[in-house]
Amino acid sequence: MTTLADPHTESFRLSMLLNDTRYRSLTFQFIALVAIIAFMAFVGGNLVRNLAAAGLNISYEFLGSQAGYDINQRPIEYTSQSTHGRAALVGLLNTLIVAFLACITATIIGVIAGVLRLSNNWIVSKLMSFYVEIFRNVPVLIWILIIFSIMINTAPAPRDFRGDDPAASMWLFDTIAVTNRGVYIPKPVWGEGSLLVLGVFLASIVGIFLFRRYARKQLFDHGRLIPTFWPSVGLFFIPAILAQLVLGSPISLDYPSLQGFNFRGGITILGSLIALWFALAIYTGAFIAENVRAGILAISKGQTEAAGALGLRPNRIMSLVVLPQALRVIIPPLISQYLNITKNSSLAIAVGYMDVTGTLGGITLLQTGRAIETVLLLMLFYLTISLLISFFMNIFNERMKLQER
Amino acid sequence: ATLDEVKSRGKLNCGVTTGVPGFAEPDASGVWQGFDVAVCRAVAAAVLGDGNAVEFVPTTGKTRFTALASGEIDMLARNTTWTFSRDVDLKFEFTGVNYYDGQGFMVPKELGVASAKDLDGATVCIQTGTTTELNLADFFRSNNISYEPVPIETGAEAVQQYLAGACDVYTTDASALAAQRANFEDPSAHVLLPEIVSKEPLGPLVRHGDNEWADIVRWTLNAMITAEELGVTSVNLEELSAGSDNPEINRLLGTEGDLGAMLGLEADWAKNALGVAGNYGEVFEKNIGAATPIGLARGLNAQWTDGGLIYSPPFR
Amino acid sequence: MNQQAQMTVSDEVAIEITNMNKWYGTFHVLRDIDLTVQRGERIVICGPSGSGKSTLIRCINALEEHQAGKIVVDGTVLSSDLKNIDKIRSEVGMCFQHFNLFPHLTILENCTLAPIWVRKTPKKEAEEVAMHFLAKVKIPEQADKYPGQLSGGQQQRVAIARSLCMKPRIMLFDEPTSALDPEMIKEVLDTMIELAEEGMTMLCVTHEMGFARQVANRVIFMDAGQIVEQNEPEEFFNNPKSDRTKLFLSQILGH
Amino acid sequence: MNQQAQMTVSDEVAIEITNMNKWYGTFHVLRDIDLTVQRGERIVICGPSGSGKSTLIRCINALEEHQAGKIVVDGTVLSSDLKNIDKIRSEVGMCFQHFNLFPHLTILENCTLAPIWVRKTPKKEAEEVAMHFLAKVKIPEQADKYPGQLSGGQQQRVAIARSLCMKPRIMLFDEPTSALDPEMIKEVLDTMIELAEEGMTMLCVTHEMGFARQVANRVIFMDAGQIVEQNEPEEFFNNPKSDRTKLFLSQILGH
Amino acid sequence: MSDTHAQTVAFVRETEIPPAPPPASQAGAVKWVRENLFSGPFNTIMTLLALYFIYKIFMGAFPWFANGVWDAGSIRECRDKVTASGAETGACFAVLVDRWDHLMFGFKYPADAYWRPLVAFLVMLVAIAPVLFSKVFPRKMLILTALYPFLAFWLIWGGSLWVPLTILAAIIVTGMIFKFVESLDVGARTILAAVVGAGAGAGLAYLLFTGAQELWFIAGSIGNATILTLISSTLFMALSVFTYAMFIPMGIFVGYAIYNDAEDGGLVTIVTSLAAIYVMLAYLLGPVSGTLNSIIPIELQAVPSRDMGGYMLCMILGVVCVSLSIPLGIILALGRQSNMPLIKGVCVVFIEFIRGVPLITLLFVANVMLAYFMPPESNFDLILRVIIMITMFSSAYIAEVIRGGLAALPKGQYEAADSLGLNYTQATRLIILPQALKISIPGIVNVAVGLFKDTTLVSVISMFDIVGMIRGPIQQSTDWISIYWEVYLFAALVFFVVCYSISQYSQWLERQLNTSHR
Ligand SMILES: Nc1ncnc2c1ncn2[C@@H]1O[C@H](COP(=O)(O)OP(=O)(O)OP(=O)(O)O)[C@@H](O)[C@H]1O
Ligand SMILES: Nc1ncnc2c1ncn2[C@@H]1O[C@H](COP(=O)(O)OP(=O)(O)OP(=O)(O)O)[C@@H](O)[C@H]1O
Ligand SMILES: NC(=O)CC[C@H](N)C(=O)O
Ligand SMILES: [Mg+2]
Ligand SMILES: [Mg+2]
Repeated sequence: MTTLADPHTESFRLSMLLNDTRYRSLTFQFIALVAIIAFMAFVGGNLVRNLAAAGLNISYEFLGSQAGYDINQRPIEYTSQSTHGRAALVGLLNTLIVAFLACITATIIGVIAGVLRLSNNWIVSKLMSFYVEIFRNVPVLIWILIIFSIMINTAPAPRDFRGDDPAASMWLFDTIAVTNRGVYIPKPVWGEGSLLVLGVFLASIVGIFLFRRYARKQLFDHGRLIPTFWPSVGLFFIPAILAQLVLGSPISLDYPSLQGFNFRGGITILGSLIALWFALAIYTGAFIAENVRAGILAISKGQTEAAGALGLRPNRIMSLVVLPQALRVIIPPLISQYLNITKNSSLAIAVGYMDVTGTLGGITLLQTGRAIETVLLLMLFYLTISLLISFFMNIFNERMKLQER
Repeated sequence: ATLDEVKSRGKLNCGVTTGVPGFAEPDASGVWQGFDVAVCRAVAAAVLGDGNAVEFVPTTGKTRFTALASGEIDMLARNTTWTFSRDVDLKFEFTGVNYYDGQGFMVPKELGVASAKDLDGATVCIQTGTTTELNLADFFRSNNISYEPVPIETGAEAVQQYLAGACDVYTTDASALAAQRANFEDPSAHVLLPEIVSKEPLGPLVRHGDNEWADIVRWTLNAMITAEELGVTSVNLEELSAGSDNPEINRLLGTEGDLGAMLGLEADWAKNALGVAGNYGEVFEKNIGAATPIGLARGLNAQWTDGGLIYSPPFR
Repeated sequence: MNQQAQMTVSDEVAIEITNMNKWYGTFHVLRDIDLTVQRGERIVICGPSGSGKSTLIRCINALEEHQAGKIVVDGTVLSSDLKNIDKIRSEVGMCFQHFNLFPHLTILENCTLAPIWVRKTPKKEAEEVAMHFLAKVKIPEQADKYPGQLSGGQQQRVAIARSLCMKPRIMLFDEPTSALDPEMIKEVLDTMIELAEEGMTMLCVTHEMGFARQVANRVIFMDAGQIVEQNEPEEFFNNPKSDRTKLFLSQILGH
Repeated sequence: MNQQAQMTVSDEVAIEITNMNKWYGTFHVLRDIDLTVQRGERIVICGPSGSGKSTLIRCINALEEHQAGKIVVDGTVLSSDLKNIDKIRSEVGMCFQHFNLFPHLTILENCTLAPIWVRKTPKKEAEEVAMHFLAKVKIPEQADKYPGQLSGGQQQRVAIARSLCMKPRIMLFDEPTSALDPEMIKEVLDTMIELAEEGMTMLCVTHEMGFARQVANRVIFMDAGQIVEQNEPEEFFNNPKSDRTKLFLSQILGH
Repeated sequence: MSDTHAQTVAFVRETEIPPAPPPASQAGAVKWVRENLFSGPFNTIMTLLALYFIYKIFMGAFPWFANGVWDAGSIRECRDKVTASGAETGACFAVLVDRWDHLMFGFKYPADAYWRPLVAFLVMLVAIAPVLFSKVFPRKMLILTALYPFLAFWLIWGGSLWVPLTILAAIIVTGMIFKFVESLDVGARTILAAVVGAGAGAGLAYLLFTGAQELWFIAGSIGNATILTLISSTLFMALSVFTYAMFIPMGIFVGYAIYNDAEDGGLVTIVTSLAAIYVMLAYLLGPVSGTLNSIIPIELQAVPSRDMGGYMLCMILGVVCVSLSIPLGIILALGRQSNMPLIKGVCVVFIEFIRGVPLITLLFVANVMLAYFMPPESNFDLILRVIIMITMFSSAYIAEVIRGGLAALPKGQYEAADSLGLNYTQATRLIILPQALKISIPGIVNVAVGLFKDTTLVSVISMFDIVGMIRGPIQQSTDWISIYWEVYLFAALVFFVVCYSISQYSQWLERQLNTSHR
């Protein structure tokens, strides 16, 4: 529909509100506005009445009161004496932790599976499509439960490590313990001089970047191709290890060991975290694999052929021509998969991982009975994360847009 | 009012647990059985005259209060502890106590733990959203020992994890511990620690604000208790309801006075309620008593006349 | 036609194909192809759709492998040896029907990509060369734009420039104008004619008979995977020998 | 040219545009357009790309709004009143460069849709009318096919028939042949000529000069949003007055 | 050879070379294996790894499957049987046999009524076929599709057949009224429009008036203790005043709008039909179906929503919510495409909000919050509230899919419709939506699959869908305590079968659309 400005001023008639393109949309919007207000009146009135009948009110004061319950994964200081607000914060951090871990793992799994699915090795590509189809077509909740059940029922309990002839033993020279409560890994202990080692390590990472820049500059300026992969790997490990040795091992490791009921020492990765993390990663990995495959397939065969005809080698075709283009196709859906991971991490409550749905939306809700308040707050948390992620995605898309006429 | 709604619906919506043997559990044919279930049935019988006119709504520790608050269920009979904040802050109305309980701990015998104070560093399975969760935090803090909580949604999952060794200890109401242990392959391999770390008076509850309805639930429970005290059993119920020489029995069973009418029910409301499964003692023995695999002793839950705490206000 | 005489054809052999056969699965696409191209020759290949023209020239720079027979390009035998393939590809430029420019790179980057990474030319030098060839195809001012911002004709000229930047001794064209609007066809043909005048060895699949008459030394007619007829353009158009060719020409010139 | 005399031009006014101006944002697309079209007149509009030809005819049936000036179509002032717009649209048929047939409907359904839903003609009657016009554009046998199954020329003829089914008194054509292959252009032009002979008022944006000479009463030349020149075809082509027109004609006739 | 060519250019082949069979290395299984499995060291390693992996999985799973026990009453009995047979591992598939009904229908659905959801399911396959395979099945079958909801409702929930029949009749009567009003001549329609307009105007005014009162009430109950409450209270007060000011003009205006539209008739017909169906459903439905039922009782045992469970519940939720969310999604998508800022804004906010939060939180809303927003006496059962929330959830996603379809339509289609004089509704209904929906079907199907999988989340709010069934009654029962592999694999399997078939269908459809579009 178009709107036309009529130069001839005619007197206003009521029917113009309906028939005149200039006013029509205003009319509709006005009616919509009134309808929205009426809806609000209806819903709000009910809410007020119901709350009054139940003798409740809406208040967020409970966030400041003592929570009284314990949380088993505390990225920040928290005891049962802390407030509900702090419990919510702990939960939020736990959500972010599992989402972050799962995003990274899912990306790795997805990229590998997606690329392998395009492999010309029949059996490998079939295996990968098998993986993708199996995982995509079964609810993530079932995967979470299956993986959690497997963990609980097949991994050894700490008590199996006990005794003279234990039923289970630790891995990797007694440094890692895999139990059905979680995985215990060594924790670095920062001794005297460890800052120096850390500094060397960071410096060598910077070094890798500089080296790569230098290599590229050599190619561009003098046409000399310097291999970068192995030197980078070397730079990554050798200086830090050398520093560690020279300085007499300032960074030592605290190994987990069985003491009392549980392993102590080291870092504990809770079983519920592992199950959730793994399930989300492997489930979403299947979707990412599809995105990756689609992204690579979206780069027409012509591009590869053209690059080949110019004499580029397959690995360069991949890195210079196909990947830069495929990434544009892959990244937007990839980011919405990250969003999905974050949202699906709310299924944590099925395995008792204390994410924000578990603390704020779970125990806090139950102990305080503040259903409306907590659910709203919970939605606000997720909404904020989602909007932030989509905001960055939009910026990215703008940046990456191909120039067109 | 809730009473009218229930009547017009022809069914009582009663919230129960998703499954604690002996307290509430659907049997293989899907019929709910148990100690808490009996209360629901009694109320249904009192109100509607039919102990089967109940819609059992299984709730977890998590969903029970919202279900009640939102009106999805008319009453909750789900081993729920009567606490100050639930009564006052959450705006519920506890209508009595049908089981006096306390929080206990269960550990595998092979761990060789003798006291809850030895549990330093243990991993504890616990149902979220319960009083036990809060008690546990308090208990360990006041004894200055540490623990790892494993929060779990339902009792069954807790058992599963406990049996798989994912936690060393399982804690909840001692009655539930006993009930669940009875189901184990080898119950004797698990011990209940001697400590009872809290008071857990469990009872049915309804929403705040509908006193008529609360009265019905309260007095149905009281009727069951009084009936035991007065010796009214399912066996002699018919006979006694023809009239007896004990005026309180007569008032209870509606042959004398108009207690039923005061509640807005039929005169034989209590008779109907008792007709479903008998009096408190009978229900106890049938579901969780010494003769059942669960084998709970009456203990605190004996009539006051037998030195217990079970005590009903008079029907007068 | 007069130009044709001026263009030089040496008697060095640029491409020699003997008895080449190719199958797709069990489908016999190319049958017993024999073809010798002298350095500086300009050959137009025509024939009905599906006759194997594209396949033939794609075999020459090893975009497709052949299963029997021998292809020698500039003295290098085309085998499955990667070194040989690389060598041949760096001597043979190819220009596709759909240009296949790299949309994520600017025109200049499109042109310098291969020289830098394959020939290891320093960037500066590669850019100079690129600008030279872009000037030659008359679009130096577009150097910093992206392919998506150019018209089809301009894109095809960039594609030609891109190939030229590798300084190939032989250029292959696969229907370079058939994806273009009529006005743009002219731009591209002009560029190709210019190239031809400079003595580039060219194999060109095209149905532009004007182009064939103007620059080709030889027109090759293919059908059903074989070379049916080849001749000088004048002869070919005016005196087709085979019936198949006659039929084809009547269709193509008629419309 | 002889036919031209036979076609009748009444002195009723069909379209009157006075002092019309239009902007896209701040871009002044149409400037001070004055144009009067008599009933039965056949006007060809030509001009370089971007000169505002399409915009002009799209303003006439209110597909675009204009910001100043007055457009009167068949006595109805084009205002922002929906009723007026509806009235004008039912009197003005439009035929697009890309046909814009509805691909999910058969040819017959395409033609009967508007009569049934807008004019509330009974279906049977609408189908009879539609078949009549389809016969007129010589494709009655395609009635039950879908647009996707027809060639471009056939599609454009269906588009014309679809407009005619609404029995418009004025037809607007926006480059109706420019998306077509040469062979198909003729089919469509023939149909348009036939229409013209029946005395339909027509405004046609086209660069088909043959068509202009054969049927137009008047040729309008637009540039940069203005009507630069208008004249009878003969005069226009042989004696262009303005330099701009001369330049344009030299290009268009040259190629 | 080379020389001859260069000089004697003319070459004419006189004979046709017969096509030869490809060389041996180009065909056969050997070639396939060499090319696809062992074409290089890397490939060979990959193949061997893959084979090893498959071997491991197979060796792990096969004995377990093969030694499975299908007949046992409890997990202990089952384990005993496995050990008795001398096997090391073995599955207890007996749980599936034992609890089959529970897994499929939940533990409360009456056993003698199991045939009803089954029939409903089978009929659904028939009813949905003409939608999914529009080319194969005759259009007439769409009638069945339209009737299906009524049939399915009756079969699954039971009760009197007359209820769905009366609703159906009401809908048909409404359609007839619609046609009738449309066919009236302008004079009669103007009169009708005047009457309907007056009625609708008055009704609306009344609604708004109560709304205004309600707003005032809200404002009053917020209080003004803090700055925040003060602001919101003032806001509601302002809204209330606004509504008080508006209710009469709005009533008059809407009444007038209906009257004014008499000539065209769109509004009159719609409002009349809406009024008619409201009256029929609100006042006639109960008595009429009751009377009919007392005359000719056709009744199935009524099953309350609470008793739905198992896989059936997932199916019900999936099918109902997807079908409901398509119309809603269309409206949202159109709203989001609208050039009216307010309407567009509302749609955008709604869609983005829903897409930004996890389904679980929406289920929490259904579980704990929605009841507070409903009138105090209304009694929505949980399943209904869940259906509302899931429908909202999927409609936001479907709206985005349809928006893609709308955006994919060339602008020319809109313009052609405009230039033919079709109005917005006509153009949308006849031109735009049919095409946009067709393009969107694969996307919608994908949303449907996702949603169907998400129905398992209802177990989190303790509904007994198949997962809830497993986690609740089955794993908790004395007999089957802590069984997990068998039941979870079974649940995975039933979902896989359905989701995989649907996604294969959607891929097939995508290919179809790709080829059939020219
Ligand atoms: N990858 C492939 N697999 C199987 N057959 C193919 C393949 N590529 C081409 N063909 C077949 O090989 C034959 C020759 O194809 P080619 O592209 O060389 O023909 P062409 O002469 O270039 O035709 P056009 O003028 O249409 O481009 C055709 O019949 C084609 O169908
Ligand atoms: N929606 C729009 N917004 C802004 N500018 C526009 C829009 N549509 C057209 N224009 C500009 O208005 C000018 C006139 O466009 P118009 O389509 O009328 O030209 P034309 O004479 O029909 O050209 P052509 O022969 O290419 O169709 C052009 O410069 C065009 O870029
Ligand atoms: N274990 C339970 O579900 C109940 C625990 C405890 N009695 C409570 O009410 O919180
Ligand atoms: Mg080809
Ligand atoms: Mg135009």
